[in-house]
Amino acid sequence: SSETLSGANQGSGDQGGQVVVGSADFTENKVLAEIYAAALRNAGVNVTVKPGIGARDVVIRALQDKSLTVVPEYTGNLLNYFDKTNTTTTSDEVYAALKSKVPSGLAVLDQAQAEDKDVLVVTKQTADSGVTSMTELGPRCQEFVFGGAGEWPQRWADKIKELYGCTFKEIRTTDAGGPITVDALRNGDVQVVNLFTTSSDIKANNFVELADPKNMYPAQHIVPLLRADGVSDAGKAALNKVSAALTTDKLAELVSKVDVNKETPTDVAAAFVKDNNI
Amino acid sequence: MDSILRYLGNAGTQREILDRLVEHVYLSLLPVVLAVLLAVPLGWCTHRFRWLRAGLFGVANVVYTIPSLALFVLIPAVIGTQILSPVNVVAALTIYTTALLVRPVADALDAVPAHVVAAATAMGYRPLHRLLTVELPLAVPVLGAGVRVGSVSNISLVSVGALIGTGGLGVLFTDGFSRRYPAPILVGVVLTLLLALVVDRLLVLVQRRLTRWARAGEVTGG
Amino acid sequence: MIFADMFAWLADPANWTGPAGVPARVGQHLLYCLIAVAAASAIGVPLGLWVGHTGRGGLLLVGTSNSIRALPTLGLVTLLYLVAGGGTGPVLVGLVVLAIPPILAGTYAGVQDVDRGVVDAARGMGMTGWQRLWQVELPNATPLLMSGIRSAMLQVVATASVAAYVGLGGLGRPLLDGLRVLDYGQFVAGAVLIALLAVLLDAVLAVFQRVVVPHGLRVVARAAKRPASANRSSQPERTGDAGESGASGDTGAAGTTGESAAELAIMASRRETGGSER
Amino acid sequence: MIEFRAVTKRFDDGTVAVNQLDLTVEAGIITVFVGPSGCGKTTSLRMINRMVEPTSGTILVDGQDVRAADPPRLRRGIGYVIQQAGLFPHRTVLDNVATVPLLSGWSRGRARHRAAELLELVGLPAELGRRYPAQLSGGQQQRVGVARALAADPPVLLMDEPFSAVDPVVREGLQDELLRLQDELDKTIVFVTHDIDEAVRIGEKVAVFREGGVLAQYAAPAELLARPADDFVAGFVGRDRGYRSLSFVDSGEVALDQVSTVAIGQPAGAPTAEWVLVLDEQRHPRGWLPPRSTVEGAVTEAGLTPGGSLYQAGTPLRGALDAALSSPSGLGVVVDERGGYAGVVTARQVLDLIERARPTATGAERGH
Amino acid sequence: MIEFRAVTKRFDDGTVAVNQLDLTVEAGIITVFVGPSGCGKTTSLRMINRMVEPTSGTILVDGQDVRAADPPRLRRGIGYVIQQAGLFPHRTVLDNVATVPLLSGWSRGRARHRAAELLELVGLPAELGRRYPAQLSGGQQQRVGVARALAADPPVLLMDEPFSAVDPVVREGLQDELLRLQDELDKTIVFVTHDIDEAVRIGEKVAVFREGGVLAQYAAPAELLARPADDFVAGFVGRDRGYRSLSFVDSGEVALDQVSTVAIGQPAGAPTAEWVLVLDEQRHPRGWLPPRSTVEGAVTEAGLTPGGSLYQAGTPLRGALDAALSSPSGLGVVVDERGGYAGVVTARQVLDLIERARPTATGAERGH
Ligand SMILES: Nc1ncnc2c1ncn2[C@@H]1O[C@H](COP(=O)(O)OP(=O)(O)OP(=O)(O)O)[C@@H](O)[C@H]1O
Ligand SMILES: Nc1ncnc2c1ncn2[C@@H]1O[C@H](COP(=O)(O)OP(=O)(O)OP(=O)(O)O)[C@@H](O)[C@H]1O
Ligand SMILES: [Mg+2]
Ligand SMILES: [Mg+2]
Repeated sequence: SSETLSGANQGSGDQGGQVVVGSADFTENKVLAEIYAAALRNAGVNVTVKPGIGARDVVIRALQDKSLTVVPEYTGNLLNYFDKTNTTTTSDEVYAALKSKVPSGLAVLDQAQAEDKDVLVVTKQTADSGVTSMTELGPRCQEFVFGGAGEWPQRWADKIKELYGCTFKEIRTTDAGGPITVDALRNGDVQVVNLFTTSSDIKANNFVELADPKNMYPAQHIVPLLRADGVSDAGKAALNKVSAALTTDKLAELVSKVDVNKETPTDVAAAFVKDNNI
Repeated sequence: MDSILRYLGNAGTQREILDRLVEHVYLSLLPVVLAVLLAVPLGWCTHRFRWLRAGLFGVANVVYTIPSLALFVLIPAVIGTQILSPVNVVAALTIYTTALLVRPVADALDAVPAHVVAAATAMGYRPLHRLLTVELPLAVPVLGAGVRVGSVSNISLVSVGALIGTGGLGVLFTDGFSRRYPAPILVGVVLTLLLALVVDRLLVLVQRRLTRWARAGEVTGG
Repeated sequence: MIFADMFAWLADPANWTGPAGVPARVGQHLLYCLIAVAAASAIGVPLGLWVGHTGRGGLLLVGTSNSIRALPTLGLVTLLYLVAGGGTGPVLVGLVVLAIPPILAGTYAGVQDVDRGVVDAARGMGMTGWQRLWQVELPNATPLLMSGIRSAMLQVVATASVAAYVGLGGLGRPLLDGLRVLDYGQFVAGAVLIALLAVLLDAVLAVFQRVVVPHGLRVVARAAKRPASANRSSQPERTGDAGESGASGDTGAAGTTGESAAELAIMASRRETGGSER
Repeated sequence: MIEFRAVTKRFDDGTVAVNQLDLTVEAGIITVFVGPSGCGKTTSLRMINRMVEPTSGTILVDGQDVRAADPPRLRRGIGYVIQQAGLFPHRTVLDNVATVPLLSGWSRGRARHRAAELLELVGLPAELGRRYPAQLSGGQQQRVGVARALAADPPVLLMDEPFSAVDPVVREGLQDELLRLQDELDKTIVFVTHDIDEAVRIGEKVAVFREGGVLAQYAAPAELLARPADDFVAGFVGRDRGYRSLSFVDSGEVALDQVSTVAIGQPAGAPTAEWVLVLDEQRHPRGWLPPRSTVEGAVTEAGLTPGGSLYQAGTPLRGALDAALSSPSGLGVVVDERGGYAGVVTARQVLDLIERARPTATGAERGH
Repeated sequence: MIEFRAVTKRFDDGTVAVNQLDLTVEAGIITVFVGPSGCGKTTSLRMINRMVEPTSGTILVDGQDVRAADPPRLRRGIGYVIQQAGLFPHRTVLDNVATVPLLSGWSRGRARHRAAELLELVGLPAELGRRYPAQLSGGQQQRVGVARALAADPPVLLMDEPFSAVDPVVREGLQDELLRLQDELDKTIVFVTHDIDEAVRIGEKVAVFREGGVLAQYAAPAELLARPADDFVAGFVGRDRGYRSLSFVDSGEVALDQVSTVAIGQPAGAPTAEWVLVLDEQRHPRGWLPPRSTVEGAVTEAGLTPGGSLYQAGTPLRGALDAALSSPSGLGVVVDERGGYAGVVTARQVLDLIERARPTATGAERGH
């Protein structure tokens, strides 16, 4: 145990005994960050949370310049970030590839079963007109305006053309699965949008997720990304326990508690940690 | 209303709001202090060397046209601070506020009655001494007004920092927006306004203390 | 380095065409700004003229409008967005609110600043209230009024980027999108385009100001700049007579932040209100 | 004719600026309101054109109660000139002057034509019309202010310290100009000043106000200097009032003495026991040769004893006395209208004239 | 003693403000620089304490070239008073006056004590020390300005139109005050004004400048009025110079006449053919009863003919002449130092005295 203690001390490293958990600027990530923080606290680690930082690029820069210690991440996107040329898509391949591509100084822990994938979504009407999968979407893309985050075209425009032969009439920047995107689809400003599988908006609006038979979007399991020397072993163990307890349904429920029931991420996280004895 | 009370009812939320408020205060006011320290020498230069005027005011104008968000993000790239460091916001707002204050400082110094300055010179003041003990105190009414405008607009500008995660109360806006939850936004807006009003009142009080002499004349209608 | 990225981004023809191209973004940005400043002028100028003319409630009104400067545009726009459910309305309202204080203050100060003797003479020669307002107070208020408008325009141009945050276009787009992926080239290009647009609009307004400010007032300004022997002898130890050289160059710049002087005059409220009965 | 009947003005803050003023300003002359600062001169003046409304009492202009008139219309019929001229900085001088005619519905051409005439009348060159007020000197601005007030040819002119912002020399010029104009125009002018010198110089009647807006004395200037109603007025008209009052004592017929004269360039002749006056070709006095002075050759300008002030025959005795007192010879030099030598007077002779002009005061003549 | 030796000041824009000035200001007296606007008076003054540096030439203060001194240190030894007083609005009156002592390193207590003394010296009540300048009248501000300049007891005092911003009555008071102070202090004072009246009233020597910064005449005031060096000076000293020069003619022994007097509250007695002077209990003149006037019962203040100006015995003859000229009876009332009736003079008597005082000008006395 003296080892663990010294490990903890070591881990706190540059942050002066502090582990800083960061999150991107959307609900799910914020909830996950709070869960990590709660778990770490229970493991005796001194934690602060810095939620709502923004895009991945900023978050990772922040990890690298030691502003942050841990962030909840997504395997597929993270892998893609570290290795643009990568083509693997299944859960295990992605996780394996990710572990090997994480730059030195950073590390990922166990991935959770819970997944929050990118998914293309259309309204019920559009679906009823015969678009229920990306394969069906492909030939009709010309009819549709797409809405998604600013970086989507760079990442996926070529890919979707290659796999499904889809070229949208127009690609419009909305936001990363936030209210703007949802409103745009609802108003009919756009017909196809990129959301995330745990989004509570999909059910609430009767939107239809398009199947992705060719696995264009890679697996996106929740995984803690951290500074390798930033967290004690006890802390790491706690984070792994979180991953073990997280399922996709559970995650969707947590998100909905915050987004729909307007509970706070902290409360939701505390309840989760308590319920799962972490 | 209900939703606001519910929102505010949560202890965690209260703590978060308080933290944000404190952050907001120092993010917005520290730059004002720094800017005054910078703007006084700069303003003095434009007052003293009139040919600097066009140039320095021009630069100040251009600085003012740069979107605040851009400065928040560019500053770490330029001065090498950590990307999430509050220093970035402080530095950016310091630049803005300095740009805003240079002119009032110059105007205020210009407005110090020439005969008072001449009298001070004739009594044997050295230039720096004269600046500190005669010209600056007399510039306080105009300068104070500039500081008030600067601090109020800073208090409103800080929230843009929320887009990069360092926005004081502004984080309540992005949070509320992403959750379609007006309560935090409303609370954030109201707190920002209140903060501005309180700070403004305080500045007025400070200014009044420093300018008792200016009101002395009003009593006798001078 | 950053600027090299920026030039690369700007040099890419793909960034210049289509609905997401620079011309379209500039057009959108310009439109928001022009509408907002026009609307704010339509509100602020008559209001400022009126309180300036009657002298009643002026300080109160300008004081109040000054405190709405503290209204964070981002908060206002997101709140309005949620209430109104999207559209350009929220952004425009946010920008109008931003633009009103300087315009109102400039107009009010402009009218208040008119030499008391001049107003008195106008009354004494039998001008009615309206004639005085139109023929004397308004023309004499134009320099400060225009400073107010120019200052409002600068702020609006810089702030109109919030439109992008609520899913609209304009030059905030490259700024926000660049920020999401830390694409400095795109980001800086956005910032520089905004700054350029601001400078350009200010120049246009400066020309407009030359047109609307009566020639006689410019003569006054010039006469004031030419240091009278009294001013001059106040700085006698000054070697090299800087007075003359300074006077020539800064007419352009003078107006732009002249606003500050105008409002400051008000905030400092050195002028006594009241005075003779109107 | 302007009548104040029991006029009182109490401002909202309780200041009584004018207190029970009864005064009749006669038509066709200049009446001056004078008094220390804050004594209600401006307030009294501004009640005439309803820039200020009286608290009680009545003001009649040509028998008409001013309250019956619509203020803007009333004001268009009354010229108003103020200290800083109050010119519109955004209009050319010509358009400034044309303002009231335009307000009264004249055509632009006619108004401008009239304005040009008026500029000439007040002695300004026509080119100035195209300038802006900021391009004029203080004195020129004041003239434009007067021209503007005269533009609609109003029978009444109110002037509130119109010349106090210009320097003494220019000021005297403007006063002369005003007197010359008034000779031509015969307006009813109410002129406010706090300078008693200006008041007695310009006014045919002078109303002296004291603090609290009370009329202290209302009389012709000579009367004011000779018989101040009380200590306040006596103090206000100041020292030298005896001497200054000579400005109002006409010389009548003065029997002039003659002295020996010599022209510049001529030989001085033999030394005498008398002062010799030196004249130039136009017979303008240039200086004196003292008694018993010997001049080699022709008299030149160089060696002369400078003369005193000159007295123009027919003007008030003040000048005659000063000429005598300032002359090194004790002989005041009298000149004709063209400045040519006419004779000399001694101080003693002037005193005799003053004595003769002095009214034999009787009880009946006592001041009010 | 301040010496200007061939001093020229040409400003950067080419204006020659002072041209080859040679002038010696004597120690311990008031020397006045006078001249029209822009003639270089201020510039000359400011070169003494190096607020302006001469283009060429040398200025010596007590034999020391001013260029050898460190300017701030030099200035602390030279008092300076300007038109608008130039008081620091943000400091109390007392602290304003204490400024130079504090600059020179005195302790705060000692400086304040000195300041309080000086306020008393210039005739201001001690309570005023706690006020701010804006709470004082213009005249009081000027006094504070003078006190401040005197604070470090400098041997030299420069005053640049110190009284021109206050109104004429207050101004005269300030001038008297200055003369009284100078009697006590014997400073070397250089006083700039553009008002020739002020110049001759205050100065023991007057330097008249003409445009272009040229010295036109440098003489005692009486000399200046009596013998202007040229037409420019004659024009500048203006009309009335004969009368004004009487300010410099001492009365010597005046044999006073007496008139019948009556005290207020006493019965007037039988009517006579003479004017009767009415006095109050302190024997201060209150007015006249005209010849043959009948007064029922006791004489009251009410019905009197107001008197003329009063002449204080021993002061220059200007006052005596004015008293005679302004008196309704033709008899100038002469009072003693306490204002009590002393006798009467006629204008004729005054003329005799003037005549007697007139120097018999000879060729030798010409010019300056
Ligand atoms: N609008 C006002 N409200 C209150 N008091 C006023 C107002 N206008 C003038 N007064 C006061 O009324 C008195 C008379 O003022 P007025 O301007 O008529 O004096 P004045 O004789 O013209 O003085 P000055 O020579 O200084 O111009 C003063 O005490 C002044 O302070
Ligand atoms: N700093 C300066 N630069 C250029 N010219 C100057 C400067 N100061 C004064 N002058 C000019 O020098 C001349 C003399 O100025 P100065 O102020 O000495 O005149 P003055 O006799 O004091 O006049 P006034 O009675 O108006 O105060 C004027 O023509 C003035 O315009
Ligand atoms: Mg007045
Ligand atoms: Mg001067």
